[in-house]
Amino acid sequence: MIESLVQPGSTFAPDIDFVINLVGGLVFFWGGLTVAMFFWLLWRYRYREGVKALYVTGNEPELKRWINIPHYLIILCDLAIIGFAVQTWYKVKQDIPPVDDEIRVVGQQWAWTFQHTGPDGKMGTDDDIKTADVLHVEVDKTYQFTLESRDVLHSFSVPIFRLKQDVIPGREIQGWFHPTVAGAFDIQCAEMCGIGHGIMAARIIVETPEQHAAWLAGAK
Amino acid sequence: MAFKPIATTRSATGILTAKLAVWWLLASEVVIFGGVLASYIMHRIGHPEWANYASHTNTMFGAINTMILLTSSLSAVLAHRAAELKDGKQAANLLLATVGGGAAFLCVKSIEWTGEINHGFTITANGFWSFYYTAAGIHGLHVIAGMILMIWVSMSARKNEELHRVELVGIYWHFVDLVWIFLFPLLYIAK
Amino acid sequence: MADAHHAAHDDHGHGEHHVHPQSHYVKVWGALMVLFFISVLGPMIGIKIVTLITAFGIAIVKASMVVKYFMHLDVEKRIVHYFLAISLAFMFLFFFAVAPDVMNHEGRNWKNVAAQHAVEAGLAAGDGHGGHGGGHEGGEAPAHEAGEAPAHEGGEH
Amino acid sequence: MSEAHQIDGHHGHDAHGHHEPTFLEKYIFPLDHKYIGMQYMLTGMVMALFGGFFAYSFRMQLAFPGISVPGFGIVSPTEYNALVTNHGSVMIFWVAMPVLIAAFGNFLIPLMIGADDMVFPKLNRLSYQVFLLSCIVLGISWIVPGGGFGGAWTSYPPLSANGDYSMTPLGSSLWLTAVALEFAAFLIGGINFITTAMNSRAPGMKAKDVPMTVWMICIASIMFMASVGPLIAGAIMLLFDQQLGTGFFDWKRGSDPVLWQHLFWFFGHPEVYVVLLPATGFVAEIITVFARKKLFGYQTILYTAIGTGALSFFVWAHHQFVAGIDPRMANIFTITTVLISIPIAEMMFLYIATLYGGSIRFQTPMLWALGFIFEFLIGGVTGIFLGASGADIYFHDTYFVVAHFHYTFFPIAFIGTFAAATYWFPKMFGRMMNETLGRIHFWGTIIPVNFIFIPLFITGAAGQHRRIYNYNHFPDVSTPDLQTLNIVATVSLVILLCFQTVFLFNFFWSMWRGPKAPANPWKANTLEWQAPSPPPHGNFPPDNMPVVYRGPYEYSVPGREDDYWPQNQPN
Repeated sequence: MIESLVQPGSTFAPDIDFVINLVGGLVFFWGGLTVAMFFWLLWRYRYREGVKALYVTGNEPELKRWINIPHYLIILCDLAIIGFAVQTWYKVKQDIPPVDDEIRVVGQQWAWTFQHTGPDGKMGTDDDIKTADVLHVEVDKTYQFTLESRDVLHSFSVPIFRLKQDVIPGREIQGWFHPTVAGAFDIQCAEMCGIGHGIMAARIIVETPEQHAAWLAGAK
Repeated sequence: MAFKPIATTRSATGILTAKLAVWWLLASEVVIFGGVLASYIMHRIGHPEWANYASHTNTMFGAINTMILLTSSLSAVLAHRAAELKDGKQAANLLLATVGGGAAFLCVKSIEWTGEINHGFTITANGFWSFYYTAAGIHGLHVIAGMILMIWVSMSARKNEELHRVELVGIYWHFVDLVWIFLFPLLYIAK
Repeated sequence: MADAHHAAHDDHGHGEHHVHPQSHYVKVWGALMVLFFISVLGPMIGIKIVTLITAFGIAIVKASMVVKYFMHLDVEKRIVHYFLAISLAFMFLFFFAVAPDVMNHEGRNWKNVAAQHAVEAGLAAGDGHGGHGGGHEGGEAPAHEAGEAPAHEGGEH
Repeated sequence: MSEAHQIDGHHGHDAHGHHEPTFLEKYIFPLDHKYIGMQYMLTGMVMALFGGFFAYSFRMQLAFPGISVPGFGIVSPTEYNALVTNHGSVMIFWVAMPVLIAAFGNFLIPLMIGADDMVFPKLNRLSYQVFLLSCIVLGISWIVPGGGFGGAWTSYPPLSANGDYSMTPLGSSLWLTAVALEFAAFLIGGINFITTAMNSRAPGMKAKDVPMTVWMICIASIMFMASVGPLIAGAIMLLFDQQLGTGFFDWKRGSDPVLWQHLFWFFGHPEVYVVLLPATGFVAEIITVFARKKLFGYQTILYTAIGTGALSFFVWAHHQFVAGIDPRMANIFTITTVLISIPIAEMMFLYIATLYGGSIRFQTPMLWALGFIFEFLIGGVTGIFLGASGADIYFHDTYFVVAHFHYTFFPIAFIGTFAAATYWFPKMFGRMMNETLGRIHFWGTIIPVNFIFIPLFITGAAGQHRRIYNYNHFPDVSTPDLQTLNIVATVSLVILLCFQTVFLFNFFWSMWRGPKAPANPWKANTLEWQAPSPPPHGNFPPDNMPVVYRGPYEYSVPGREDDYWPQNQPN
């Protein structure tokens, strides 16, 4: 569903898309069945002259079965959804795999500042490259990011990566991503942060190794 | 004024309607104070440095106030007893004694706060003092509300009317006391 | 009206419950006062665990005595117990679900740097200021330090 | 209406030794629960007009960025934020709550349990007055210098706590004060509702004989009371942060903005069910009457409602999955959140099962009740995407969320209200509403509402985030296709709003000019229909208060000539 609207651009995007599709499939099946049943009952038991309604209390086992069996099946579906959702969550948010590079993201009203490690690959050294509103990363490399805020809550959201994490002032929050598609994509702020919330945009530029090297050379 | 719905005189649960309402009121107060105190305790445990700030609270004032409130609870429950014995006059007097306890509590509180504010421990000094004034302030508002209610109840009780209200306002007052029983160690003793 | 009320009250509220003598309540009050003095004296021993027990253990004992003997919850209908207990239980739920985020200053993939700074600065300043008036500065100072520290750090990189 | 009232007015009054109340006593400062209920309803309707106008203004801006919106003018970013924030808070706190719980709760609880009034009429009046005050304070917050509060209805600090960040120092404090007053009003009202329903039931009315609506409003009131405390405490703390300069949520002084999120959502999530449950109660009454069927599994529905209510206290942090809480906690909240589908799905199944074997009449109230079930099903199932933490990472704070909760709140706050209003209108005003206009209004509402929110599911899935006044800065999501969807949504909203005039006309015209209603026009069992229409002060003759002999849903009992069996009929 989602893939046709926004292409998956990171290693965990397919996992998230899978959970969405799984929930979507189950929901479509059960929702469709319920709605079909609902309209069939409305049509079948519409008012007709001289036909009296049945007196049913809801305790008749042969009727309750029609509620209980789907209900147990729905509990099973729930368990499946919980299982896959938690597994994906663990992969995206809890576990950080071995990383190749680091970036530091600072949000403030209403701009993003990105700090790249620069040629030496180490954060906090002199050759760090700071950019405003443009983030340069290399395709097929695992990045660990650290989020900070100067003032209010922001949210670092990269739809193409299926990544979203709120930025909280006073906290350092870490996460990771691994881009798989080269190109330029949106970064949005997804948490109300004041008047300029609507203009707090940035771009993430996923580069091939050659492009990235060229950018590094040019930025120095 | 005399209008009282039939609904009010019914009692399907076996609990007097007004008393049931007081219990519900207290249940909702539990979550209000619970919210403040839970937030306070989280910060207090997470911030060991608050022990330094808390060391400037005056345990003596807190202790005097605890004694005052405990004693006023006694007079409140004795007022309830008098009301059960249909002695409206004594109930009214005991209620006024309880009001006196509340007034004494507020006096001690204002002396204490004046001293603390003069030493620079205002509500904005730091997180501990913010919680100190907020929690005690909300409690203080309940004390004031209780005093007003008790004066009102004592006026009708003196005429031997609406004696059941003596118990109701008493239950509320004991709750106010109860909150202080927890505020005292939280704000004064744990240092 | 008042009489009709009182009758209803007696029937339902305290039908089986006789009026206690005055001395009963005075005894309860006496016990509360004794407990109160223990809770004030407890911290003077200076052992932390004793302080906690005398402060909060006794607060709970006192509270239950007030609830039982003064508010007469012991003769109240069951349902009242239930809804008071539920309110209280929700507060414990709230505390234990929120504490991992707010009470802790570090967790999986996050660190509350500002709070950690406030703790360090507060402890450092608190040791230096024993005096009554000095405590105020001890309170103000870390506020500024903590406020500037993360911003400063951000600028440095 | 007033003549009918005066004619019937004799019964109740002599018992209380009352003189005929003056206009002021009757309509402005009433003690009668029915008039207090109507005050709540009319106030809620006025606030709904504001909420609808706000929605219209910012939707126009989204569909046609930069145009001068007819009736509003050019929407600046500040105004956009204020419109979005106040649309949310008005619709939840000042429309759904007063209309669903306070208005119908006040009107229905005493009538349905066979009592003459609320147990505390004066507290009841006070509750409305505090509520009215909160409306006024909120109204003032819109026009103070700096403009209305624009920090979203969740009001997260530090944005809300500090005027330097929000740039609406006055607006945010007034907004917060209004919310706190509103909570106080509903605490007072809620205690009254619960106590009335617990203590003042008619003789013979056991727990299983209580109509579902009364149960639902009571469960909702209890949930509201148990959840709102921390937020009242939090509101005081936030107000101090704004006005006194304390640092309860100030990270610079070592406190934690996340605490507010917890205080807010500990209330905020149960609040969803607080407004949902009364609406499901109305639906239960209506589908049984119009299908001439007993409710399928009365007890099970009751248990599912209690189960939903209880479980809703354990799920709040799903609003905060990506908001900076510890990721390990998210797993626990995913489990509880997905599990809440168990009781609520069971409830919907039982409602649908109630239709089985019925004799369904599609009159306006029934259309609304069925519309509720259909729309709420869509809202319910799309919630699973957001409760599953793995999927929520993507959907959080997109228009998908907006579409989801409007698919729940619209059925609750509007479809539920229309169902109840059309169903109980004859009882409220003693006159019938026009059926044709009712149907026009129904179809004119139910079709556009889907065309508003289905496009928003798609724009959200495509990555458009909430609360952004113009997507021009985000090249990936400002494509012509998505803009077309936004225009479809906005045009549908305008159509929907236009059709509401049909309802307003029908409502007020029928109030004075509609045909006189009999006491029991729908042939229903519950006690309110056994009183005259409209019921006099005191509802039932004081010397002949109803006594209850059976449950509320005994329709089409075999062996009886009538297909209904009022609760107070001995045989």
